[in-house]
Amino acid sequence: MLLAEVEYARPTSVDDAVRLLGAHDGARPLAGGQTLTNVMKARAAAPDVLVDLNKLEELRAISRSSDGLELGAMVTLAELVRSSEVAEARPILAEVAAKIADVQVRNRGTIGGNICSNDPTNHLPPVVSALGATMTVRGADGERTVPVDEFFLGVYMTAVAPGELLTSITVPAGSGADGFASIPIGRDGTCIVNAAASIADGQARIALGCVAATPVLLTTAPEEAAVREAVRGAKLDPPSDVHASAEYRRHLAEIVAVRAVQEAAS
Amino acid sequence: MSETTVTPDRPITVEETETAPGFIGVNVPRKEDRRLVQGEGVFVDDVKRHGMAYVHFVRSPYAHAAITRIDVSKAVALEGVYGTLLGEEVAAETDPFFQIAPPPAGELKDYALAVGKVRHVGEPVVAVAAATRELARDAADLVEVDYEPLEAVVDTEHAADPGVAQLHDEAPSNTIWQGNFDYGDYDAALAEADKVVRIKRLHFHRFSSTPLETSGAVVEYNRGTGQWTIHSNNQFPGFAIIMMGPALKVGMDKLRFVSQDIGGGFGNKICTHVQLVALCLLARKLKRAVNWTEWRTDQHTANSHGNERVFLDVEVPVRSDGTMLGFKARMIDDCGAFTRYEPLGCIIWAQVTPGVYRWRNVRVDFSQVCTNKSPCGPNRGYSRMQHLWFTERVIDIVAEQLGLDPVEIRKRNYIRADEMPYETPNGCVYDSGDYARCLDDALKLIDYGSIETRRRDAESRGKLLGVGIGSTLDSGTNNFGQSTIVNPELQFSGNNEVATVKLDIFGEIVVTLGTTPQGQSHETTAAQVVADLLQVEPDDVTVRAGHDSYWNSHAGFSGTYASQFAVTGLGAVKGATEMLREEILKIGAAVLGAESTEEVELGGGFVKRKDNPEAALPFMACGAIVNANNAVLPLELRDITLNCRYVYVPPHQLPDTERKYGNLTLTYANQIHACVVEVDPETGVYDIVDYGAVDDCGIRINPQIVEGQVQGATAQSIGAATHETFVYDEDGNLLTPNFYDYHVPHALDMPPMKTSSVESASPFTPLGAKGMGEGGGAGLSAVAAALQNALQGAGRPIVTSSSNPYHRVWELLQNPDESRSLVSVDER
Amino acid sequence: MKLEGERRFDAPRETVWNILQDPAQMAAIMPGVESFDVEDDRHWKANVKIPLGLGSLKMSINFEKLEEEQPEFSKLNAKGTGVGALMNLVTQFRLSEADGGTAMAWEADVKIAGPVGSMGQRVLQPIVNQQVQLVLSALDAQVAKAEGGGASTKGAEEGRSPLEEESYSADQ
Amino acid sequence: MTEPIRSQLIAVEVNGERHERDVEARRLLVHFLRDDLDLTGTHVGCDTGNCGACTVLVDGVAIKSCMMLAVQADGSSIQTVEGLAPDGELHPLQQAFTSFHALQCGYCTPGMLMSAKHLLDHNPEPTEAEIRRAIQGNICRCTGYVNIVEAIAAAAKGGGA
Repeated sequence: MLLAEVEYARPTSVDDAVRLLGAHDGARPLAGGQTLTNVMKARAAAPDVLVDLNKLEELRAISRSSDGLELGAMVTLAELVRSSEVAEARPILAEVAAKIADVQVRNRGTIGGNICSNDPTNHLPPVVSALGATMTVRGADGERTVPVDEFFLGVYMTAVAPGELLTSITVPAGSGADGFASIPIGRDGTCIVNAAASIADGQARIALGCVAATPVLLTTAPEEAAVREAVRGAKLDPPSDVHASAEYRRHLAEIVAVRAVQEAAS
Repeated sequence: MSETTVTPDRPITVEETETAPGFIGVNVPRKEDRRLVQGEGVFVDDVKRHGMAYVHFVRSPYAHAAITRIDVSKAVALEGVYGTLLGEEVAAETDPFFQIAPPPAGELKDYALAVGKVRHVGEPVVAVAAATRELARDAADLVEVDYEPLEAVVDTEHAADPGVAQLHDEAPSNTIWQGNFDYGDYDAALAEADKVVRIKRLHFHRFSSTPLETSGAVVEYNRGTGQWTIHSNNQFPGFAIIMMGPALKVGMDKLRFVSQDIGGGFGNKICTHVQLVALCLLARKLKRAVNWTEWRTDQHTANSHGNERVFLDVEVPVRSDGTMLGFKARMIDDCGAFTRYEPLGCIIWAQVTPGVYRWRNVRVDFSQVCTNKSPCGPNRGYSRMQHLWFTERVIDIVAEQLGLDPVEIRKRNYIRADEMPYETPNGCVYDSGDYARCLDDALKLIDYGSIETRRRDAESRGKLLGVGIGSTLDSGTNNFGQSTIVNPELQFSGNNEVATVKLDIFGEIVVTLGTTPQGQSHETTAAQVVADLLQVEPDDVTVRAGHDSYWNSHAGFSGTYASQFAVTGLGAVKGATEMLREEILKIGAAVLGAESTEEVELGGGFVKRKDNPEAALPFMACGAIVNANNAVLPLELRDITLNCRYVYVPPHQLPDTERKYGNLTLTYANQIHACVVEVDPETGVYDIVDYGAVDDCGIRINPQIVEGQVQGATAQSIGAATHETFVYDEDGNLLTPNFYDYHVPHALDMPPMKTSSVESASPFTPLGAKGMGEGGGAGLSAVAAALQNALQGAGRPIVTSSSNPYHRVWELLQNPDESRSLVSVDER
Repeated sequence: MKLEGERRFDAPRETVWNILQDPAQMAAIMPGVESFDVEDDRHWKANVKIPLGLGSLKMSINFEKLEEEQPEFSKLNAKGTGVGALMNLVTQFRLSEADGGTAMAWEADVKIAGPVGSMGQRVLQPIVNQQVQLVLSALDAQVAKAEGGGASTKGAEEGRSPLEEESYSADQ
Repeated sequence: MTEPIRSQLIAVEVNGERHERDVEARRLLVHFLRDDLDLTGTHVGCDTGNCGACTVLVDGVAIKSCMMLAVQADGSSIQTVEGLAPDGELHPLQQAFTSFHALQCGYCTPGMLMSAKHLLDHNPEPTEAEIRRAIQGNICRCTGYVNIVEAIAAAAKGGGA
C-alpha cells in the first residue's frame, strides 16, 4: 500500500549516517528496503526518518583477510551470489543467498538488511550464526564488535542499538564443511523451517531458523543420531501458523538440521 | 467429428495460400498483444481525469461487530481530503441490493458500505477521497470507528446450529437457502447395491484465482444528464447494472460501463457492484471523478472468494462389479458474509450432477450458510468445480475401499461416447465427448505403463510416488432459468450476447462485442470468424478493444464469464457477419448488375461476379455507397445499413422448478488430467513430477489460445490443490491475506505440463465450439488422487480435503487412521 | 494466542501484590509506555510505543480491572488501538505463598486484529513471547527493588509520572 | 552533512528522456512512474513485493519499483516496458511473447518482459531452469508460465519472430 509520511536522508559517509541515526528519535537505516518498505506500506511500522545507506560505498566491500571474509553490510544478495571471494572463502553464503526470494529482491536486498531485520523466515541469520560470524557495529562512540551469538535479540531486534549501524559482517575462514537446508512453501515461497550447519573439529555448529524469535544454536557431534538428539534436547517451542503447527515445525527442525549437517559433511 | 491432436511444435505459422484462407482452427497471432507487450494497454488504474480524487476504504478489523461510533472529523480536516462517505449516507441514498435468494433469507440487507454492523474482516465501513493515493490512506487512518465485537461465525458445518450468532437480523437464521434434489430412484438403487460405501465428511476449501490486477474503477458523474460513466474492470456489466440501477434508483442507461484491458478476472471481478455504488455516490457528492484501486491485501480479504463446501454423510451404492448407482449426500455451501451472486451456487453445481458418470440415482440435501468471512462469488469453475472434486473423490475412495483399479472403475462408470448427447438424471444434456478416450490419451501423456517402475525408483530414493486422475467438465452457456430453481419468483431465463459488425465508409470492417474480455483473446478469435465469413484476412478486421455499454452492442447477460464466448460471443459475431455478408452481396449484385446474390461472391475484399471475377466491387466502394452515396441505390436497397447487430440467443427452455429439472447449460467441455506426485514421507513435502492434460472443448477456433487457457486453468487448480488457501482463525481473521502466506504457483513451482486435445464438436452451437475458459478444476482432483495413491504404502490415509499443503500431508502420514475412520463399506 | 506460566519471587506475597495491583508500578514494567493516566481505581489508559525493531508500534490502550480477590487473584482486560492493529488482552494471575516466597500462576489471552494481526501472524507469537519475558523481567526487578527499599506508590498518588525514574529512586 | 527532507527535487532519465520532479520522500518509484510520469505500463499487482508486475531496470538492474522510493532513484537511468520498442519495432522478447502466446490478460507482461530482459542482458543463452529462476519473482495467473518460458528461450535463440 502506501507509506506514511517520512523524512529521508541520504548520507554519503558512514559517520554522517551514524550521526543522523543518533540525531533523530525514530530514525531507521534503509538498506535494500525489501523488508522495511513492505512493513511501512502496511503501516505496521512508521519510522520518522529513513537514513538511506545506498550511497555508502564503504559498506559495499567484500574482502578476504587473515580473519576470514569481511562483508560490508550493504553488499547485495546478488553480489554475494556473484562474488569470487565468497565462492572461495565461504561458498555457503552464496549458495544460500541464491535461494533468497527472487532476482529483483536479491538485486536490492543486502546481507546487512537480511540479518538486521531478523525475520524468523530469513535465511541468513541462521547461516551467519552457524558460521560464527562477528558483527561490526558503529555508533556515536565508535566501533564495537558483537559475536553472532549475542547479536540476535528478537524478531526484528538485534544488538544494533538505536543510533547505531551494522557496518560489516566478518565470517571466519572455514574448512568448507558448511551446509544449509530449508523447507519453503512450494519451491521458493516463504520459509517454514531452515537450518544451517558448519562442521569444525568434529563438532557441528547448527543454527535453526523459524522456530523461535532468534536462531537457535546447537553444537553437537555431526552424526545423525547425535544431531537428532541435540534438536530434541533443545526442547523447541516453535510458533504455529497456517503453514505449520508447532509440532510439525519441531519435527521439520530435526530433519532440516540433519540435512544441513549431512550437506556440510559431504 | 473427433480428432486427436498432439501438442505441435510452436509457434504454428499461418500458411500463405492463394485461395480462401480459412482462419477458424488456425493459430492466428493475437491482435491484443501489440499494445500489451509495449505497456500500452489501458487498464482501469491507467485512466486519469482532471482533478480526480483517490478513494481509500476504511475497513473493518473485526469479523462481526456492531458499529457504535464513527468520527471522520480528523480525516476531513486533513488538507487535500475532499470528503468521505458513510454507511448512513448510503442507507439514506440507496436501496439495499436486490437479492437472488427468496424470502426470508432474501430479506437481508446488503449496502455499498457497512450500515450499523460489520460482518467480515475487511468490510468497507467508510470511504475517504483525497487528492493523492497517499493522502487518502493518511486520512483513512484518522477515521475513528468504535466497534462492539460480536461472536464470529466461521465454521461452515455449524454455522446454522442453534445458538450460533446470527449475521443478518432480517433473515431468520444463517441458512441462506436449502433444497432437496432427488433424481432417479435412490432408495431402489440402495436396495439393489451389493455394497454401500460411506464417507462421513469431505471438505472443499476456500481460495480464489486472485487476478493479478485487483479490482478498481474510475467513476465520473455528469451532473447535467445525471449519468455516471464507470471505467472499471467489472467483468459482467449486465449483472452489475441489474444490481446497481435499482440500488441507485436510476434507469440502466444512466450507468455507462466502459473497460478496455482487464488484468484477469476468473469470476472474481463480477461482484464489484458493491464498491461501484459507493464510488457513484462519492463522485456525485464530491463533484469530481473518483479512482478506486483495490489493494492486494483487500482483494484477498474482502473480494469474492470461491465457495467453500462440506459434503457430509455421503453414501454410494455400488454393484460388486464396480458399477456405481448414484450417491446421496448432505452438502453445506458457505457463501461468506453476503449473498451477492449467491445463492446461485446452490443450483449451478447441478449442471454437472453426476459428473462424467452414468450415475442415475442421486439424492442431495443442499444448503447454503452465511458466515463472518469474505463474501463468495463466482470463481473459475464456479460451484461445479466443488461438485466435480466431490465426484472424483467419491470414485477414488470407492476404488480404494473396494480394491478396484482407478482407471477401470472410471471407464466402467464414464458416460460413453455412443450415449452422446446424454441426458443426466436431472435433465441436463451433455452435448458430446469421449471421456474414456481422453483418459487413455492422458495416461499416455504421463507414460502410465511405466508407473510401477517409477514407483520403485522413487522408493529407492526414499520417496513415495503416486498417480491420480481428475475427470471434470466445464459446462458453458448458462441457462439463467436455473435461477428460478433457487427462487421461483425470479424472472430470469435463457442467455444472450451481442455483436455488431459494420462495413464503414472507407471499407473498414469493425466488430463491436458485448463482452468484457480479461485475457480470453476475443479480438483475435472474433476476427478469425469474421475473416472466414467475409473472405478477408484477420488483419483486415478491426475488433474494438474492450466494452462500452454506450456502443449499444450488449444485452442483459453481456459480459465475460461462465465459459461461453466461443458459443454466445462468436455465435453473435457469426450472426452479425452473416447479416453483413448478405447486405454486401446485395449491394454488390446491384452494382455489378447481377440478377441475384447467387451470382456474386466475396473474395479478397471484393464482391465479384462468379461468372466474371474481373467485375468486382471493393468493400470500400460498398461502404462508401451505403454510407455516403446512397442515392445511387435502388429504393428497395435503401434499408441496407452495413451495420449489423445480432443477438445470439441459445435454445434454452424454462426448467421445471418443482422437480429441479431441466437443461441448465448448452455445452460440456471435458478435462481428463493425470498427475504424478512424489512425496517425501519424512516431511510431507511433495512435488508434482509429471502432468498430462487432455481437454476436449469441441471445435477450437484458435488452438494456441485454447491451450493457453488449459495451461492457465491447470496452474490455478494445481495452486489451489497445493498451497492456495484462505484460512481464518476462530475470530474470523484471514491468516493468508497476501502472497507471502497465500502462495500461488511461481515459475519454479509448475510441473512439466503435457497437453493434448480431442475435438468432439458440439451439435448445439453455431461453430461446433464449446466454452472452456473455466476448466473444471481437474488438477484439484488429480493431485488429491495422486497423494492418496502415493500414501497407500504409508498407512493408506484417505484424502478428504481439496487443500493439501505439506502440513496436511504430514498429518495424513502421522495419523492415517483418523482419515480412514471417515470411510466405511457396508456389505450387502 | 494463549500464554501461561509460573513465576517465583523471593518476596512476600504482599510485596508482589502491591506492585501488581498498582497501576503506576505496572506502567513501569510495561514496554514502551509514553504516557499513563489513572481514570479511577478500575480504569487506566496508556499510550505506548512498543519498540519492534523495524519501527515502533504506537497504540493507545485502555485497561479495565475485571476481578480482584485481595491478595491473591486479579483479572485485567486491556484493549489497544493503533494504526493497522487492534489488541485485546485478558490476563489474570493468582499468587500463593510458597517456600518463603511467592508463586505467581499467570495466564494471558492476546488477540491481535487488523492488518498487523493478519500479516504478522508468523512473527506475532515470538514477539508476544518476547514482550512477556520483558514484562516478567521488569517485574522481577521491581520486586527486587521493593524488597530493597520497600514498595511505594507515592509517585502515582502524587500525580507524578511513574515513568520518571526519580519518582521511585528518590524515595528509595 | 545531509539533513532529512520530506520532499525533494529529483532528476531521472527514463527510457532515455530526462525528467525532473519534486517528489515526497514516501512516494514509491512505481507510483512516481505511473502517476507523476504517466508511464502506466508498469503495473502494481500486490502490496508486499511478491508479484513483480512493477519490475523495471534501474541502471540496468531489475528491481521491483514498489520497494524503492522515488527519491532513491535520483540520478539514475530507468528503463520501463515503454522503452523496449522506442521506434515501434518490437524487441525480440516482445515479438517472442506474441509469437508464443506468452500473455493472456497482459497485466504481468511488462514486469515479466523486464525480468526477461535483465536475464538475457546477463545470460544470453539461458537454460530452461535459469529462465524459470529468472522469472520466479514475477507472478502470472493466466498462463501457467509454460509459454512464457518458451518465449524467453526462443528470444534468446533469436527465434522470437
